[in-house]
Amino acid sequence: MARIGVFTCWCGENIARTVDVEKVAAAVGELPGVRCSLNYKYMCSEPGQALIAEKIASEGLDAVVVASCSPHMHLRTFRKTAASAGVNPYRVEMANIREHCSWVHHDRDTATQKATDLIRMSVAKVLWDEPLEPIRVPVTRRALVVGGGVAGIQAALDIADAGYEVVLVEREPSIGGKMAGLSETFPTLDCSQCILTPRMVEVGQHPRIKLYTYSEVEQVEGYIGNFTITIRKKARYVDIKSCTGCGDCWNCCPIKRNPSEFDYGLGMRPAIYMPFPQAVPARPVIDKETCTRIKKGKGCGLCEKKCLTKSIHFDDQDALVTEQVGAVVVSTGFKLYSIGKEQEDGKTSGYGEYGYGKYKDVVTSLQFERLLSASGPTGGRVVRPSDGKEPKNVVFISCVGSRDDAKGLPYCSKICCMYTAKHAMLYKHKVHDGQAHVFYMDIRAGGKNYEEFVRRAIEQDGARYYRGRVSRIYEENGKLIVRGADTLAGAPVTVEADLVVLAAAMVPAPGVRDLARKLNVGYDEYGFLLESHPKLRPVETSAAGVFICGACQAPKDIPESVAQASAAASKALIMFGHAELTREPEVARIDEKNCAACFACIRTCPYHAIDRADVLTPRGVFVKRTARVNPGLCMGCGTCVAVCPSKSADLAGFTEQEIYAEVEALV
Amino acid sequence: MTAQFEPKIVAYVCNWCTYLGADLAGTNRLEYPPNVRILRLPCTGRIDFNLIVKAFEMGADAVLVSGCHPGDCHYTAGNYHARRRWMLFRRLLDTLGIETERVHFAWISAAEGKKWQQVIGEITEKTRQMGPYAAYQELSEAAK
Amino acid sequence: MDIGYYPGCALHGTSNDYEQSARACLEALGVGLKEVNDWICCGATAAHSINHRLSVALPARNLALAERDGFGEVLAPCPMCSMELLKASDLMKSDGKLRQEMGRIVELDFNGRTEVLNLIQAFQKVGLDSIKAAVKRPLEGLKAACYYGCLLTRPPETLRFDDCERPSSMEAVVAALGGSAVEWNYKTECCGAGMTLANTDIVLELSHKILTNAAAHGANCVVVACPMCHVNLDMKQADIEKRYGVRHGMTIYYLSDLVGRALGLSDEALGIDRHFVYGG
Amino acid sequence: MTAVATAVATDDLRVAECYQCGKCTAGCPVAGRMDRMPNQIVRMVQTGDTEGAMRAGAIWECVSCQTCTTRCPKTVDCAGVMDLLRQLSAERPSPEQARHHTILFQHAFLNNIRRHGRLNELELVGMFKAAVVTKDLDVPFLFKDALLAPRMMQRGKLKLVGGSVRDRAVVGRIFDRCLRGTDA
Repeated sequence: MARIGVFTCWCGENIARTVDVEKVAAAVGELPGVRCSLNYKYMCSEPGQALIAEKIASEGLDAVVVASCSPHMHLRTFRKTAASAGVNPYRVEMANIREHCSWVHHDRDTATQKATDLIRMSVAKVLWDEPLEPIRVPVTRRALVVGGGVAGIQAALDIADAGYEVVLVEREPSIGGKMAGLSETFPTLDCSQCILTPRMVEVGQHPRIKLYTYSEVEQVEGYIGNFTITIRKKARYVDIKSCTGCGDCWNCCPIKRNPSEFDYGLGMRPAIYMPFPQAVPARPVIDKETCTRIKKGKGCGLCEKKCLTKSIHFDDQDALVTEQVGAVVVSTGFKLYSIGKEQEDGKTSGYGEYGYGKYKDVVTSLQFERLLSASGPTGGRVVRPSDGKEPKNVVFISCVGSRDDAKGLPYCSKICCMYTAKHAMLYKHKVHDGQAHVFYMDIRAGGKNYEEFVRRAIEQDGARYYRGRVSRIYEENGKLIVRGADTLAGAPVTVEADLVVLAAAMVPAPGVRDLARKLNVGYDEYGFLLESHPKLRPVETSAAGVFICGACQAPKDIPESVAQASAAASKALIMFGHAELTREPEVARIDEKNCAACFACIRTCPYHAIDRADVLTPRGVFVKRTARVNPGLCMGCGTCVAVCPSKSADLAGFTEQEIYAEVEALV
Repeated sequence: MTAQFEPKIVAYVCNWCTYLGADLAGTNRLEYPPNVRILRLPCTGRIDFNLIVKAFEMGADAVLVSGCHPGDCHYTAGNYHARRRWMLFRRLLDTLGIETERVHFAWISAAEGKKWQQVIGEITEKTRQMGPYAAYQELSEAAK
Repeated sequence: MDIGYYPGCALHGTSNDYEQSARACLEALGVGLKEVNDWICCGATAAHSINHRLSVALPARNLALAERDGFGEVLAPCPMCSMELLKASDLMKSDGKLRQEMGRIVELDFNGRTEVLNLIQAFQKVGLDSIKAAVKRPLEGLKAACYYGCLLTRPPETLRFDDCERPSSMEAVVAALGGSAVEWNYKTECCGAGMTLANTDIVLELSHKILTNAAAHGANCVVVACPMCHVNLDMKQADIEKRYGVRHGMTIYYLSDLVGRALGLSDEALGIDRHFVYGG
Repeated sequence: MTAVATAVATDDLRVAECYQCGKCTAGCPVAGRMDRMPNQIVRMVQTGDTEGAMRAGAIWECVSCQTCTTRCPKTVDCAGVMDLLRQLSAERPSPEQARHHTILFQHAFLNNIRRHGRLNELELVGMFKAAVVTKDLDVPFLFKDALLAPRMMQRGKLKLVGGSVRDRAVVGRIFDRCLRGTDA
């Protein structure tokens, strides 16, 4: 006979207010197999856990039921407690009498009855719970980092500096991400490139970082500790090993006027180009959409003729390579929500009323960064894209796309208040007789020295802040008429502007959903990747061994992205601290004797964790075919159990026997 | 008037979405009828026809199967399998004489505490109106 | 082809030149307009300012009448009317209880079988290519400021017509007629609409801004598809000029005027000669 | 409208969603003439000061152009709020509102439809102006449109007798049922 201990928690008043815990404890004490039944104010507290341990020892318990909060809250806690006192941790069950009972019912009698029922079900299950041992899997001590912006760079360098190899995959021809294109950074106004480019160079030269630029993750196989990553190296048409980055090719290219991606269309670049002067690797790439030689398959070829190292290959093709890694860090970052009429997702709609795309002098915040940047298309002079004149009145509009349910994005993009203050400030530093006008709704400047920074823009640099949105922008006699509101004065405001800068919302980088599906990582309705727990597991994901950092998780600024990147790196490093990993043993298994070898399970398994296998005698004689689970890959969903016609599949921790016992305890 | 009939409702829910949705209902103190008993499974993909029948055998008046929304399954596609299976079994249930209106299917995410509250409220109300489900028990008693 | 026709009060009153123009040009395009039997006023701004139920009931009666007459499509050339009809139709389609209640109030059932068209949509149904092919006198030299005002596109979820911030459907018609349209900034600003009598001051101010902006962008005429816009910009133009001490002299056409002219109809046939600003 | 009905209507108009960004005010063509800005009107309704909002002259300046509703980032139906306030004050007009041109006009308009089923413009103008005179308001205004009338008649734009509906009784019944505020 089992020796079960039931421990009912009051959770202070949270449970005890609605549930008569004494009565419950007395009732469940009578259940078959229950050796002792106690109640206590806080089971999760140290004395509470000590009480459990003590009873395990004194009563010789071999199974434990804790009736308290959600297992998502404390199952781990109580499993540890039980294990430390000698009970197999998988013979611990929780009855959720807080979230599912005391918090949602008011009538004391009903709640007490329901709590008793829930505990009875848990007791019935624990009677059948098998003792399980964690699964051990070897770890490949090598990490993949996807995305080479500031977060990816930080994560890669941290892991590499700790002594482990890193594979860094970047979609663009150079690492650096959005930060490489910024002018100066808030709240210190240090030059973005000055602080980032040395880190980029470090990555490029690091002996333990293998850099794949202009590449994307094609396929992910395997599981925590043992991933096989297939990487697509897109055809670059330039051999970056032999190329010296001398520049002869892009200087001779005749197709010179293509909008530069790095300058967000404000500058031009040739068909063969270096993304920006400090690019890492400092090697050009050919844009196959604009290169006449590649488009037509003949002609031109000037760059090839000029190249002394014979590094240009027009017949270059995409190539697939595979890499073995044990952990993955995703840092794919963000892009700006598209303000114009055209929307990619079909969910959001643009701001027709702001005329972006129609008026050249209505620009996005990232475009304005390029106008401010010393390395930008204007050499850091703030001018109007339309006529090159210096704008004397510049309007900055916050929350364009953000906090706008009607356009599809209800969330706050978090960084716009700060960079808009920075823009107003930097503009004033460059155009002394200019006036910055900022339309804002709330100023969100929580952060070290952030509020002081915004106040400086207002008090010292004279930015005129209006609390209100802009309804419409149109051009009249070369001026942009901005019709906004000053809700503090209670009046509409019209500003005749020379330039308008829209602080567009941050949205996840394109393609992140595909990547997330390959990695089995969850994402929210906007495509931001989901962390395991918003507070306590902020860089972990639902996929073991996959960590996230930077703006792919939520809008965030540089300091936060860097901090999170180091956190993700440390999580990978914690894994690498062991030669093997332990995994939860709640995985599927096949009764091979009984298996009819129909392989329905193989077809439904989402993790490809089941293989065909042969059952052999000890002497190696073939007996029959069977399905066999790879416990390293199995995630324990149980789909195979439901589809198995011969009932040969079962799921440890949720066996047929255990679940049926629970159902039978319903009455 | 006599005490109103209080149905027994069994909810098979997945660990990652609906269980957490029910947790959220708790955290937000969203009150709902106490008639539901939750069974936590890793995924709705695990739920087979037998489990549903078993619940009725044990005296349930209605069964709810609830997991993640399409595309949100923690295990990629378990919820699709569950849904597909349910479409198949519905006919079988009909044949067996189980009233299919007593089996409910809902997608409830971890963020939908409010939806959990609504769904439980609606199912309880509907089952109250339908009255107790004796047919199956009578059937299995007779078979003994 | 015949389609249903809901004139609304304006087209049977002050704006009967609009009716004349719409009828003449659609007829020339082979579209006959059959008036909805015994139609009543849609209630306009007054109804939804005073009583919500009334603002649904009046259009509901008209929708039901159109259905009774078996019209699959009803042209409501006045955007106020078409907006009220569409709004009531949406409300009743989404709320079965309201639909039943309205059925009792207006003594006729509504089944949502009639599609409501504005004038531009009527031209779109005919097809811009067919119109282009029928043009006899291309509108060379025409520089139109196409003016949409409020109710052709707003509220967008009710009207579901064109882009409410940057509409272009009238420009497409003008282009098909061989004319050109200017880019200007007051396409979707309000003229004061039904405030003509009640709050003339607002109308004069708003309409003055519209006329000024159209001229500033090189327009030699303004094109409208709304009786109220026409009243405010045309009939009130003399008052505007007096009030602001300017001379606008801007011809205001209904879109159907231009289509009719391009098809070879005379000004008299279209009622253009009855505009206040004419031949100036 | 009862307090509950008003609360339901306010809910339907999504007044609680408003976070006072002022985009309604920014785009309003007549905000410059209003005593209270559209965002302030919504704010007053939000905080329960419906009475105060009803007293604002702004609700009679509103031209129902829907720009506010169309551009509202929180999908608040600001134009609908204006309608609601006008409806409420039409039920219980305060002395100063009873004198307001817009409300006089709208009542005259509806009375006109009720009688004929369709608008009879000449009668409307006459009734409206008579109402204005009785209230002893702004007399010079009265003659502005009178000067237009001959020019309109000359252009065939003003008929002395308006069109009328055959089944006029049904219109009366529709008005009765709606204004009584109960079901048919």
